[in-house]
Amino acid sequence: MNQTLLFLIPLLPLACAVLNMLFGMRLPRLVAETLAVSGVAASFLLTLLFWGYADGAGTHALLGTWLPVGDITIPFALHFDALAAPMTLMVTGVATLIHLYAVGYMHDEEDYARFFGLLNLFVFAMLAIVLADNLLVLFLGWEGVGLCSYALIGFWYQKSENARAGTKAFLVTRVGDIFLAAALLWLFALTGTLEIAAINARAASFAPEVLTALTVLLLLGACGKSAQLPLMTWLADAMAGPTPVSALIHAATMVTAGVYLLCRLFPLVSLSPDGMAAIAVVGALTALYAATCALAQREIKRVLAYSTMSQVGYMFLAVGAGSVAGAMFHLLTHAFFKAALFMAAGCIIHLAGGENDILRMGGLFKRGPRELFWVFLAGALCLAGAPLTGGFFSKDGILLAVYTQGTPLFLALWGIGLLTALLTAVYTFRLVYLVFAGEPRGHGHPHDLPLLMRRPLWPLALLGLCGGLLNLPPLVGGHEWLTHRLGTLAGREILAGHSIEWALAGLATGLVILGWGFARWRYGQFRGEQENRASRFLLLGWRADALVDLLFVRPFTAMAGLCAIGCDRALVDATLDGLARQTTACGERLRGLTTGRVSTYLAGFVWGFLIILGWFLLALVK
Amino acid sequence: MIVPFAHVLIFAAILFTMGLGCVLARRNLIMILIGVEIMLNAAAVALVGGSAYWRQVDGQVFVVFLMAMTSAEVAISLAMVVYLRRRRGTLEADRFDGLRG
Amino acid sequence: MTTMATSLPQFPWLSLLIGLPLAGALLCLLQRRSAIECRWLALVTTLTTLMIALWLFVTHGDGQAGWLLREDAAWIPRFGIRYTLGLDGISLLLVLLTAFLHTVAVLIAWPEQRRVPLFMALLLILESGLMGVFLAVDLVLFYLFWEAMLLPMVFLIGIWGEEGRRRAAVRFFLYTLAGSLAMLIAMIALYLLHAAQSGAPSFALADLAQTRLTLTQEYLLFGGFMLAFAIKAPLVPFHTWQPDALSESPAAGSVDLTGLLLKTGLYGMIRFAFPLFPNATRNCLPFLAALALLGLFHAAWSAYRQEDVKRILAYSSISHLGLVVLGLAAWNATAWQGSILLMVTHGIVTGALFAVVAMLRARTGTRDLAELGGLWGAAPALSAFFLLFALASLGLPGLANFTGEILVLLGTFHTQPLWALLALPGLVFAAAYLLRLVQGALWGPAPANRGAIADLTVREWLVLVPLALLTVWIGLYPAPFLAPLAGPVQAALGGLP
Amino acid sequence: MNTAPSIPGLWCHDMIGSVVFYLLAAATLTATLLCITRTSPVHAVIYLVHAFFDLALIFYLFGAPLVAAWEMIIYAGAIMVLFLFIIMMLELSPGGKPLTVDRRRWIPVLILSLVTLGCTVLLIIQDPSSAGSGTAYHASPRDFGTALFDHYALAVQVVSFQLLFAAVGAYYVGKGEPRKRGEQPS
Repeated sequence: MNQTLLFLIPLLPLACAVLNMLFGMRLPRLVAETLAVSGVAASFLLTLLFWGYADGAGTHALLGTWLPVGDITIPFALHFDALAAPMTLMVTGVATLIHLYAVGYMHDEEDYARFFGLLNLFVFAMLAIVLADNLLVLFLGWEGVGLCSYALIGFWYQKSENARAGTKAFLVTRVGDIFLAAALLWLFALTGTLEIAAINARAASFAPEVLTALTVLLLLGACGKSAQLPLMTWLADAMAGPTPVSALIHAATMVTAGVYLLCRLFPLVSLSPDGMAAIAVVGALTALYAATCALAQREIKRVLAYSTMSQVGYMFLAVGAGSVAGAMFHLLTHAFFKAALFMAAGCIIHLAGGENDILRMGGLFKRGPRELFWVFLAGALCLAGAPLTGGFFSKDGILLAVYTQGTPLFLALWGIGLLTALLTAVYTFRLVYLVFAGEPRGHGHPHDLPLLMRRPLWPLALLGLCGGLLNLPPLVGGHEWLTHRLGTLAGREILAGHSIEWALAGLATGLVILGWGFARWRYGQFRGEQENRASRFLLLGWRADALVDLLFVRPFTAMAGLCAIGCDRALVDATLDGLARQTTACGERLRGLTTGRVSTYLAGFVWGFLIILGWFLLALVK
Repeated sequence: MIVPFAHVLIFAAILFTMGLGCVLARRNLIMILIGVEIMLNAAAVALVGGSAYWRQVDGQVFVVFLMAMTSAEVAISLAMVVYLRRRRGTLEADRFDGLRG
Repeated sequence: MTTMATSLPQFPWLSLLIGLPLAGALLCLLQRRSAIECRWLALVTTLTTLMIALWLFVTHGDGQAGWLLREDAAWIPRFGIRYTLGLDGISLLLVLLTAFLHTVAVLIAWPEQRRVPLFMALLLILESGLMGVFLAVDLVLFYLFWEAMLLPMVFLIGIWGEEGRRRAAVRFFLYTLAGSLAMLIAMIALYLLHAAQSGAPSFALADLAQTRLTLTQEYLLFGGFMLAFAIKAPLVPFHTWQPDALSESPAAGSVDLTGLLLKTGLYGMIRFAFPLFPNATRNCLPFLAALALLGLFHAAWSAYRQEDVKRILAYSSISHLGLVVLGLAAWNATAWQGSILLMVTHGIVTGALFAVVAMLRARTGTRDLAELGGLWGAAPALSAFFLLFALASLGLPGLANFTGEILVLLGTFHTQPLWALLALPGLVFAAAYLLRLVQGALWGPAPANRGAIADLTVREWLVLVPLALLTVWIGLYPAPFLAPLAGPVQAALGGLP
Repeated sequence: MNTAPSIPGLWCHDMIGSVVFYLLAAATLTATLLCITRTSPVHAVIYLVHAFFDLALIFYLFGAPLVAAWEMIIYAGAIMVLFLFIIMMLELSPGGKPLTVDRRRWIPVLILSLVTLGCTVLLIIQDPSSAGSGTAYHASPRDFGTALFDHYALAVQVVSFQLLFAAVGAYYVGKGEPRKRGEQPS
């Protein structure tokens, strides 16, 4: 087979997106939906078909030139390797299921063509990030997912808050993007190429300070997309979008793009110990921050959003600890169970009649479809890291990798990771209890869910539960398939004695049980939620929005006012108007000379004549 | 030449000055026009004198052109005087200040 | 440079590019009865011009340095003034843009009802003047066209503009005239200096570039030229005419003004100011970059504060051109290619945005952002185009502006990393004001008192589809548009530090 | 030709010519002075006509008989009469007063007239064209015509056009304001 056919993987969703955007509203609804789903499903099948291409060093595919920069031409090129292949498979697979779910979820939506068009476009952009051979194509995808995220968060644009949330997401992520762009410019200036493999190969020759600076720039770029500190404020608001969007973009794929970027450039990043430490610190702090916030949230999707942020923080921590395999492992399992959780949450909201507030839910175990409970529970167990689930193994791997680093900093981070694990168990089971236990507190009328909203949950929940098989540690008889698959890309090898591994696994299990016990004690019976200052602080995400508003938005607006009104109108325009007024005043004074009478002009004429005459006389005398 | 050329020029200059004085001092449009006529004649004197001095006929030819021009000018300006008298009822030059800025 | 003239007498394509619109304008004026005939006449004229420009682009766009086509004839030999036209890769792109945008402008102006023949004639005269500016190599000829394109624009604003048109037109006129007078003085001074040195008076660019000047003289003359170009571009302290003019002019005029007239200033820098005064240029580059950055941010901030949709776009225009100037100041082949490409794409994208806003205004009767909103529900196609061009304008990869911007940044970073890093936040700022615009116009609830809004008509599709196609095309495959620049840019940079 | 003769022309040897010139010049200046000081435009015009008579004599004295004739015919005859017409038509003179014979007012007129008359007689007796030996400059009508219509033919054409325009312009200005339609004739 021709390797250029690899381009079909991203281009099929793109083609379907374009078709849907242009003609979607004129096609029968079923055709538009089929087009959207089949485009993504086809790329999933193609990924399976091309799986072999990822062996060894992977396969390059060149479509054509894009941008000639001097003598160098930056092409549209793909690189399908061991890192990209599982990611591609995950993106297309999860996306296919979410598309199916979306067909059911958006059943009553009038503007379906725009929705599916954008969703397909998102898949294309995400695949561009995943498969990019050079940073510019990656940047194309990077901005593309931002755009789709923007447009889909604000999908229900009639409500201004939704559109505003989209704008916020776009702007905050774009702040991250400029750091990525800076890194891109710098790398191009250093190496004269943007090809990722070439950059990784030459990274060793950079000065240490340059490496650290580049790593920090890349980290900040990744933070924007992955909603890590300090660019995390947009993710919770992004839940304004339709639930399939939250599941696909803000849980499974786009928010992990930052992790993927760091993994892609890991050979470069890993050369800078300071940079690695920074990544780990950012990851750990975000994990803790988001977990605390999740404790106090009242909207089901916001709880999940903060949990996503927290889990992505774990992935950053893994990268910082040098374990690409651990990060990718958690990325994959997280994608599965978080997508399942979000889709189940969508069903729950649907059943509750559009009610978002978990304090007004409850009793769904008795009255809702039992199927939903099991799926949600499966997702929750994975999220909490209950033993033997996918989330358990992947999170455990990360904590092990951090612990084995051994430095005081990493030990502290490991402590934060453990604390976060405990908090995760607490808020996850809080969610489960509040939603499912007890008696109904809302006005939802239980009814049947469309088949398409129920069926896609199962494979994801199962994948989440069994995700551990992907990278089962030798401790329990596994072969670490993913680590072997990644080969040289897997990052640092983790060496730890069995006793330590057992001890850590036991500790993790203990924390989960502790968290579950606390949640059961506190939320087993609904006792209402009294609001105090601390919970309010956490509900507002540590008042980060207010801080950003104070530090950035207000100065920006003030500066805008200064420029538009202070400078342009008061300074430049006023100066010019003043000049014009002075000129007019001069003219007013001079107009007194023109009396309009012949005699005045004649007198002037004679005086002028006399002056000229006098001048001649003077010249004559000289 | 019967007299020194300078005397002719002085004569023309005095005449011219008189015309100029008339133009400047008088406010009646007719008198201003008369002043202009005097000035033109002063020029004619200088031209004829020059013609005699250099023994060239050209000076006299120019006097003829000057006369033709004068008649054109007088024709127009007198027509305007009539027009203004009809429109404004006065010939005081200072009453006409349509050009005032 | 002067020896590049081809030996065989060629068909005067360049004169045709200038003459054809002028002839069309005369025909429009001569037959003033039927507005419809005038529209078609203008359309046919602009389309023919576009065909010629396209043909030149296809046959000559291979990146050769030097003049691709040249016409030369004696004009006023006593002062060494010649009728010299020259086409190189840079002017080729701008000529193509001129021809293209004027075709679009005629289509945009199609529903104009007041004094159609005069409107079309002015539009065509403007095209002729712009062609002349982009083609003239003799300084006097350049100045002639430079002024010739000013007047039609003033009348377009002053007669067909919106409420504040008189003030805007007068401001535009005075500002640009002040600039061009400075240029005229500098031009004559340079001419006299050159004539005194060589004894052979000449206004030819190549001859004047040989003049030996002291540094002080260079600074003064460079300042004279740059004042004219900076006002036209506009660079920041001289920019306040532009939001007024852009927001008050009729739709076709806005497209022309932002797409082309502003480019003449930048083109003037590239073609005349830099090569004539190399030493002054070299010393002034940091200053120029500072002005460019100042403009980039100042305009972005100002745009964020505007309530008038057209003024937002006007300020965005200034902001983008700041980046163009930054690329020029970086003095690097990549950055220059990016700058020139950005000039072209900015013309297309911002022109398209102005066209869309004009359509919006025709439907809603307002330009006030607060009174707009919820457009997507009423007119999805129009809104989609709005969104597309807004995204292109904020530099989304895969759309036109990004290619230029990234080239500018790559090139600038290569020579002046700090400047490029300082310019980067501009990307966020651009997103801030453009998304505010999109948010206000497309999203949110529709105003209660607004009636039904029709979606695009066939004519409007005809206007927007070519613009959108070009936007995507340049975004994905800019090579054909970069190719003609390679040679000339190298040559232009070669003469200097 | 263009070298100025060092000795004044022939006519001066008998001094009569120069005396006549100074006399006429004095008369001209006096008449002009009287002209510009009159309050009545009619008187002013009459004094000016007198001054033109003297000027014509001076022209004759300078060997320009044709110009002298035209001075009389065009200036004194046509233009000044036109002035008079207009003055009278517009009733500009302070009229209405009975014509009282003020003797003193006749004195300058008489003196001027006598001077002019005397000079005229002198000139008739001493014809400058016949008297001298021919070295004095004298432009015959033939010379004059040749110069005018040969060398200055184009200028003549231009001037004639100018006269035509002036005539048209005077007609246009003088015919008064076109009455607007529907307006009552005043």
